[in-house]
Amino acid sequence: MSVTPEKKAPGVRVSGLSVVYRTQAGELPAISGIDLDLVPGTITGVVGESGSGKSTLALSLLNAVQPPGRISAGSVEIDGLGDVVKLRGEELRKARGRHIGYVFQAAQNSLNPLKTVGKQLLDLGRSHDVADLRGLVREAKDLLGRMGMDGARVLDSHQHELSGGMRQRVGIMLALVLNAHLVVLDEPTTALDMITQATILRIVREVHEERGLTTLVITHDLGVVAEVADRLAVMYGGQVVEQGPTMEVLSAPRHPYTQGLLQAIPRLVGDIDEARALPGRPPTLGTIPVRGCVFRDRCVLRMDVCETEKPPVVSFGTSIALCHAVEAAGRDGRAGSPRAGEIQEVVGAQGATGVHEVRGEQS
Amino acid sequence: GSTGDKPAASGGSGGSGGGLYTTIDGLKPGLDVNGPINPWNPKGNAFVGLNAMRIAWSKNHMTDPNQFYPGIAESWEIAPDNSSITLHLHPDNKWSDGKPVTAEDVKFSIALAYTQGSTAFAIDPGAAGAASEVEVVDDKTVKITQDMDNPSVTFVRGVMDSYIVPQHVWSSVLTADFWDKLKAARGEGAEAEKAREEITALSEKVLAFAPPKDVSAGPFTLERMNPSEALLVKNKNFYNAANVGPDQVKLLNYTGNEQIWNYLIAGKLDNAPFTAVPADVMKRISSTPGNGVIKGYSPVSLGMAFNQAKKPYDNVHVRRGLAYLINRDEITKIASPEGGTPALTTTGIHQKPAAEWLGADLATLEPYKLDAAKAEEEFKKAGLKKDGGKWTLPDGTPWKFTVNVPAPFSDWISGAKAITSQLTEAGIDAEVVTTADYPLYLKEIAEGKYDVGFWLIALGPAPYNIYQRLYGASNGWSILGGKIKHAEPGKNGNWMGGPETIEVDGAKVNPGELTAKLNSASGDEQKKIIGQLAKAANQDLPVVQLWDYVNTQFVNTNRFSGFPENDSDLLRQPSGVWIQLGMVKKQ
Amino acid sequence: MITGKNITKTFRQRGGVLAGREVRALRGVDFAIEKGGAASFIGESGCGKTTLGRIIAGLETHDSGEITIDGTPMSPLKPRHREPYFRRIQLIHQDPYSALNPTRTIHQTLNAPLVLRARQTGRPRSWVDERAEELLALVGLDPAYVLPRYPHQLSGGMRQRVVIARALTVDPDMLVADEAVSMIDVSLRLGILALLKDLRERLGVSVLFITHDVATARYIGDDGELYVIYRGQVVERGHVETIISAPVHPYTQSLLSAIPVLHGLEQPGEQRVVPTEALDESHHDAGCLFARRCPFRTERCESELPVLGHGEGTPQEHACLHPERRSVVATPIGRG
Amino acid sequence: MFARRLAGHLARGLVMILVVTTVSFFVIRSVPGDPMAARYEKLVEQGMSPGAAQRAVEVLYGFAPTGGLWQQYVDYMSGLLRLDLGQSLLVPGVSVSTVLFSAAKWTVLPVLAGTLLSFLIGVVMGVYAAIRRSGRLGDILAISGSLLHGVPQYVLALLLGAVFTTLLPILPTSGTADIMFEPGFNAGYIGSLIEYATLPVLTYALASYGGWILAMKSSVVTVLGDDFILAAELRGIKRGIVFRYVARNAILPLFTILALSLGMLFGGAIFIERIFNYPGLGLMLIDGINNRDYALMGGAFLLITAAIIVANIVADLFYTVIDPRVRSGEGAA
Amino acid sequence: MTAPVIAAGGGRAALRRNFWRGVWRVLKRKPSRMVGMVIVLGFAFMGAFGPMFYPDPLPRDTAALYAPPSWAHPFGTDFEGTDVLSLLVTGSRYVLLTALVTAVITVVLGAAIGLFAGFRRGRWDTVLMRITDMKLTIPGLPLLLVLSTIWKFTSAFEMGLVLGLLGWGGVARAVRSQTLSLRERGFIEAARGLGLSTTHIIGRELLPSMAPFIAMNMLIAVTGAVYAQVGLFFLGVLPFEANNWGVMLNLAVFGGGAMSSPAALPYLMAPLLAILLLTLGIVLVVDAMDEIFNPRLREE
Ligand SMILES: Nc1ncnc2c1ncn2[C@@H]1O[C@H](COP(=O)(O)OP(=O)(O)OP(=O)(O)O)[C@@H](O)[C@H]1O
Ligand SMILES: Nc1ncnc2c1ncn2[C@@H]1O[C@H](COP(=O)(O)OP(=O)(O)OP(=O)(O)O)[C@@H](O)[C@H]1O
Ligand SMILES: [Mg+2]
Ligand SMILES: [Mg+2]
Repeated sequence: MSVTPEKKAPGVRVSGLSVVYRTQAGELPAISGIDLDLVPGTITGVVGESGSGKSTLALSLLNAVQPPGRISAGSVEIDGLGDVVKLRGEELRKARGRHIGYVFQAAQNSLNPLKTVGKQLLDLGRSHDVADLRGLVREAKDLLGRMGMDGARVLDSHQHELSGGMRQRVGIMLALVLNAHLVVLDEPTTALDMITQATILRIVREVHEERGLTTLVITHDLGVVAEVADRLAVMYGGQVVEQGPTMEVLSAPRHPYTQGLLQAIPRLVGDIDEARALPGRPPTLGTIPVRGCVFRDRCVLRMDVCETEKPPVVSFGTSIALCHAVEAAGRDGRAGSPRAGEIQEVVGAQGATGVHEVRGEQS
Repeated sequence: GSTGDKPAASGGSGGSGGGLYTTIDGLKPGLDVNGPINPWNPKGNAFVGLNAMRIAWSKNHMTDPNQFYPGIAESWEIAPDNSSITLHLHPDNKWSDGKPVTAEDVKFSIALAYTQGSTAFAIDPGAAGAASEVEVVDDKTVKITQDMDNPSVTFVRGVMDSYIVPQHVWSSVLTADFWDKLKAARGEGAEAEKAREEITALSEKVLAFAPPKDVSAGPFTLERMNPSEALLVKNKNFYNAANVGPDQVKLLNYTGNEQIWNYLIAGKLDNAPFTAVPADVMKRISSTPGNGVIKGYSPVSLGMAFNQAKKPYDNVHVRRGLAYLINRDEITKIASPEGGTPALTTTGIHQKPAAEWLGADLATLEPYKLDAAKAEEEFKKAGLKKDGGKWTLPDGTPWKFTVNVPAPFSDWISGAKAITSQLTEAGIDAEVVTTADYPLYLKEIAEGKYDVGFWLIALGPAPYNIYQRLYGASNGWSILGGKIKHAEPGKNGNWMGGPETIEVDGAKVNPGELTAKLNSASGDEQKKIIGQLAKAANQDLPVVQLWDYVNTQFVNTNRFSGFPENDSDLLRQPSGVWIQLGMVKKQ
Repeated sequence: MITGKNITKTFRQRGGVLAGREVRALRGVDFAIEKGGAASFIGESGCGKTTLGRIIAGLETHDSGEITIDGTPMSPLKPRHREPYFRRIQLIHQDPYSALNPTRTIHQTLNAPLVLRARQTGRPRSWVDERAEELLALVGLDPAYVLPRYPHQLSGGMRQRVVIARALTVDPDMLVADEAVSMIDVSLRLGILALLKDLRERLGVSVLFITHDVATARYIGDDGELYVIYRGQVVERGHVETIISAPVHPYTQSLLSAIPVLHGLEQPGEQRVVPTEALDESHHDAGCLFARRCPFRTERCESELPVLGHGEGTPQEHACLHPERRSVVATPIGRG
Repeated sequence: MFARRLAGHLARGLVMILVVTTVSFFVIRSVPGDPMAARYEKLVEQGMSPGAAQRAVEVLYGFAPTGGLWQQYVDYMSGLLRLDLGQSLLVPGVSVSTVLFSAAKWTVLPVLAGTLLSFLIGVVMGVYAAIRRSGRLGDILAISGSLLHGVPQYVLALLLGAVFTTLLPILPTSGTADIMFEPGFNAGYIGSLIEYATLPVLTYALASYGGWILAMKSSVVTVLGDDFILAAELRGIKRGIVFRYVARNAILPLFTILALSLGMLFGGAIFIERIFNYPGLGLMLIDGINNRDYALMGGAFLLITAAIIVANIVADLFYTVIDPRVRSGEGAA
Repeated sequence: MTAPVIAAGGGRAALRRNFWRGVWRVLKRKPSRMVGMVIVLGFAFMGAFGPMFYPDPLPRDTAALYAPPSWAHPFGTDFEGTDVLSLLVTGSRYVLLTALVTAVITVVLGAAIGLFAGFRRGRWDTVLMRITDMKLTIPGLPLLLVLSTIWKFTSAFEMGLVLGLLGWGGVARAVRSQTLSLRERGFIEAARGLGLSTTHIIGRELLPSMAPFIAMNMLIAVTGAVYAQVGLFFLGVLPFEANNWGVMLNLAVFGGGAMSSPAALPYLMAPLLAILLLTLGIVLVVDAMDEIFNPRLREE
């Protein structure tokens, strides 16, 4: 195991990925037909509300969707590994950890409470047939040190002796210590406070660059993505409704959901009256529309076609959005996309006051 | 696949090759590893006939209590007036450690018996049948004299029943001045009182004494034991060792009858004393090869006793009515098919000795054959009324018949249940009431908290013992310093509450006094008294006799032979006695 | 009007292995909230915000200091007599999932306090149902839909609204919202914040808002006051907008710097402050509580405990020995 | 920390023992019935003359406690201070502690064996039931577990007894060992011990097996749902190691129950001992009650109670030692 | 969302209807629960009405003691020639009634003490829990054995009372810890903050949340009580009642030799099977408890 990481960030191509969960009402899709490319060496951020399928997507990258769920269609091609969906047994196990590092949503609880971090590190090494366990420990201490912690002390600690932020960093260390170059972080900062969140995000960014990784960060907080990600994918109801370079998507959101989301984020500066919540509520497994656009129930730009037709992929340079309205706007020759302001105008035109708007939530 | 024959193969210790005799100590439900090897200790590991020796073994004659087989004593002479007995020990009998058994050992053991207050060796002055002097005549001869101020016909039996232990093992228990103290205790006054107290205080010490190892003059010594079994090996120094069949004896522990049944079905026991056995189990036992049954007399009967202080049982007609109404054949069949014979009548005596004691008179007594019409007649005489098929008391309240039995005695419960079923069918509202255990049962009936309850009677062979159950303490009569006293019903343990005098053949008799007299009366006088008492019991019915127990013993002749015959007078002695007398032979 | 003077609270572990360990959750906090006013408490995890909120709502007792409600000091009163005062301060839980009884329908949940209320005020039974519908409408829910349902049949946002409606059943003077939006979906957060603001404006309910996200504090009302708490001590206090635009305490600055920047829409503040160490509550220093983590600490900070007060030239109060305005807040691109 | 905890436990345990002893003392003394009367009746039935039986029984009075109830209590308690439980009436002249300990041996060994056996099998099957919980087999395991857990011991004992003594009589149903074997460490004796203990042990194992399988199943299900297991899998940890993670975490709470149930074992086998006539504490207690041997009853209560208290303490301290969360204090918060 | 809108006011009856419909759904979900329910209801029916089908006293046939099973006597006859099945049925009333009384007392007492301790906390809690600990430390069966010599449990209610008084400890302990954890839940705190009465909080908020737990304990207490009393009767320390299941066991084993000869085996098996079946029924029903009382699981 080489201590100096080679730069060999893999590319990842998710195509047509669908995941279904078996429920009382039969198998329902949590993700349907997602296409997503992770560019080698970049950080991709996935945002979406609770239940939009983010964790499911993240687990799919490791072919680790838990029963009663299963990947029903599609493929996840990872450079150097091939289609992960087809991997089985030992192959799959070896891929996890060594090639793909995963940082858990609730990193707080991602460590065995009965074992010290160091012992779990050794378990990890043994599982992946690392010959030089000392080297592994050295590497781990090194990583921890770079994340601002006393490596020796941390390796000697049990989970409960570490604070939330520390555990999260240990999680990152364990994901990276085997020199994985694809790292998936599922909500790495949820339940942490602002300062710790900022620290973790900084570390993610630094480690990413230092080690030359391909990173996927999953979060429900647009701010987090904006802070760390190069590219951004917005998920809604099991679909990626918009994706593109972060700067681009944020400064010129095209999908009405992205626009609404951006507007709904409380900001430190600016007119507070400009911000408002999205009407309605996010769909759950049972309420995701099967046909047409998943967002249409909450969409201010809804058209008849949204009820029946899957939204088309509209691309703008390196970004794409899945929306009938955007497509229509493009066809109408409007420049690129409706700007945020314009959408606001539409909303305003519908005369939504705060109260009425929220009342719409139960529709 | 039982363990019965395995040990011989896999080799225990002791002289293997000789027979292993397996039995149960019927006198001691529950072996206890903690018990000392001490015959006076109720849980002591001294087993009668095996490693606990008595002077002689009672024959349990039906009418004469003073017939014996030799034990420690080879022979004896009883003075014609019962005033003394001279014992002659076996000349070459030795303790298992090789020391000879001497007259001093006997005297010493008698001293120990004094502390335990055994019948013949009571220290309280005036006790009936107590010894007044113990005299070592020579090394092998002892003479014991009865205090004739208050003689008893069972004096000899009391002497013979004494356990003999080696003085050289037990010497530490008694001080040298014991006999002086005893003499002092015989007197009157404070000094005597103090001496008596000192002797009584010794009783605990004697009872608790635990010899480090078994030194016995019996045919066996205790080798080892565990909570469920005890192993005894042959005592080579026993005077009759040559004729002792088995080399080893295994005693099996039991806490419930069902264990004995299982042992018997498995053919594990060479001998088992009497236990109640259900008919089907009996069938299975009999089908085991080699198993056989010897039946003999067992001087016990089961009576249904009335609390005569309670209405309507104070009325003799009610009691008689019930006697007519209860189908004793059926009850015996249900409750004790193997261990009992239905009582032919109620005399207070077991049927067999009754025939001996009463002769032709027995036939003149009322047999109380099942007869519903007579029962009705008697009930009517008592003023009971039948109302819509149900009997009510004279005052019109319903008659609720409850019969008490202790819960652990399942044959009694079955019997009681059968009685209530019969009575219910006859229109009496009847119910069984059980009491959690025997001590509680005894306490409750003693306190009069019952209407009708089960009670063992006819405990022979001594005639006093027989009637003591009907006309003794439980019915108000007690002997204090040779004087007979009667307590009111409900007082001083009088729970039967019968009348103090009963009219028999036109004459008033006091059954308590008559019973007490049995202690010292002899010969014809005894016969006469017993005739009177039997009549009294038959007419007055303080109890309804339900069944007479049968001494049903089990033997297995696969390994040993020479067991007593049916009705043998040895049947009430444990098989250790049979063995030491040289009867039991290896097959 | 509720004021607190020098409120302290120390948790002592009883029994167990931790027996004897102390946590100083509050170290002499002063506050004052006007009728109809708004105040926000911000701070890192574990710095005592919830504790303070619960003390204010009467759900926890404090060790020393005095809370005065509408001019009546609470400490001389027996617990029984304090209740009516505290009843008028209602706590909105962070977690709308556990705040509603899963075995009771919303109708039942709202009815119970309303029936009590009707009894107290002598209103007829019929008022109860009317009022329930009125309150639900007030929080922006459709009564016909919501009333017969169990909590699990509602979304997080709806649940939080029900919780607020329930708090309103007793006509409170003040709502204490402890991280009331942190568990609500992003797209709905603003709705709840707007509702709280709306309630302030329409019903005159004052709102005490507890959060670790400074940005949300603005949305309760622009006239609100902001209390920055660190390890049980208020380190900066003032008008929300003032503190956001001109924080002087390095801790406040750290908090504000930590807010993610929407790259593309905003540019980061130039002087972002990052604490040098992580929070360690067990540490006891004589001086400034923040000194260990402060990038600007001097020797003085380690020995001298600064107290909250008006420094020269700052409109807000602060507890820093070296107050200095830093521009840490991201600014929208194009506005400067 | 540990020492302080231990001291606290011991103090509380002593108070508990004091109270329980007091309560049981008065309850026991209020049991009606005269032990002497019962013994007298027995002797008479055995053919002893009434007078002799009377005197023989009187000797036993020397072993019965004397004085008023209060005096007896004071005597008893002061005896306890000297660890003297008094004299047995059942086996006069033998101290209660001797009787107790010789009986306890026969309860502890088989019940311990039964518990451990069922613990091992139950834990393994529990893991299996948890892994297969959605399948038919898991259902069957769980329901059979609940059933065995729910069915009283005596039902199992009677069923086993009926099978192994009536239908195919291959196992002994009473006693501890064949006396023909010299006690000691030899194959014959040990084989005999095992043979005799089979039915009690089997019954006890069956009766407690259900509890273990249920407890282990739910514990494993809980742990399987814990994030760290998934996290370990996602790190590519070997199945064997993950299984160890699950097992260790799941079994931890069971050790507490194990310790507690070992504490209960002293009082736990009355039915089994009665049905199989195994001479342990239960049978001894029944004997004690039937013979109104107050000292013996009191001693048995004390022993049983003390065992439970000690087990509680051990369980707690054990937890402190093996669970790092409690060890350093966080879990107790 | 197109769920039917239920009128807010008149919802009570509808709620109840919904509840039963939910229960039905829960039972239907697994056939085993149905079986369990049928068994439990069957026993309840047997206890309530069974004795009415038989004459009192039960007929006996002294010519057929311990008769083997036959069409006339599916479980054979007892020592007296009475049909074992009829004994079993007529005896179920006492057994089940005692069990019910015990269960009610156990649960009511246990829940009350647990709730009180958990809700009040502080000194009351300490005192009550010390008492509970003490209670749990005193070995139950030995104590019962001793008590049975002191007290004759003649009626089902007395028996139930004693068993209940001895049995509440575990429930109290568990209810207390549940209460403590529920207490920290937002909705209880909110209810207190709203000034709702303690009765309301305990009766309407806490208890329903613990309903599945309490119901489960109740069922378990039922089985426990059946076992305890049958066991005591089996050991023979309680009053005799020919048709009591425990007495049947006792007589079969110690009187009839069921463990020695197959003749009395049916007599032994009948009560054993009854107990097994009852246990099975209760186990299967307990499995459904959680879902029955949890509206979320009920409706899924
Ligand atoms: N085990 C499961 N069984 C049934 N449905 C599931 C399961 N796990 C997830 N789902 C459903 O799949 C959908 C996507 O879930 P997922 O966990 O991927 O969402 P998420 O975006 O990560 O949400 P969150 O922000 O809450 O973590 C949700 O509607 C969820 O209800
Ligand atoms: N009941 C309690 N017992 C002991 N310590 C407590 C208790 N409640 C709170 N604390 C401690 O008091 C301190 C302040 O806690 P508090 O919950 O008020 O913080 P907070 O600011 O609300 O944090 P968060 O942002 O995590 O909610 C913490 O260290 C906490 O551990
Ligand atoms: Mg997720
Ligand atoms: Mg908080």
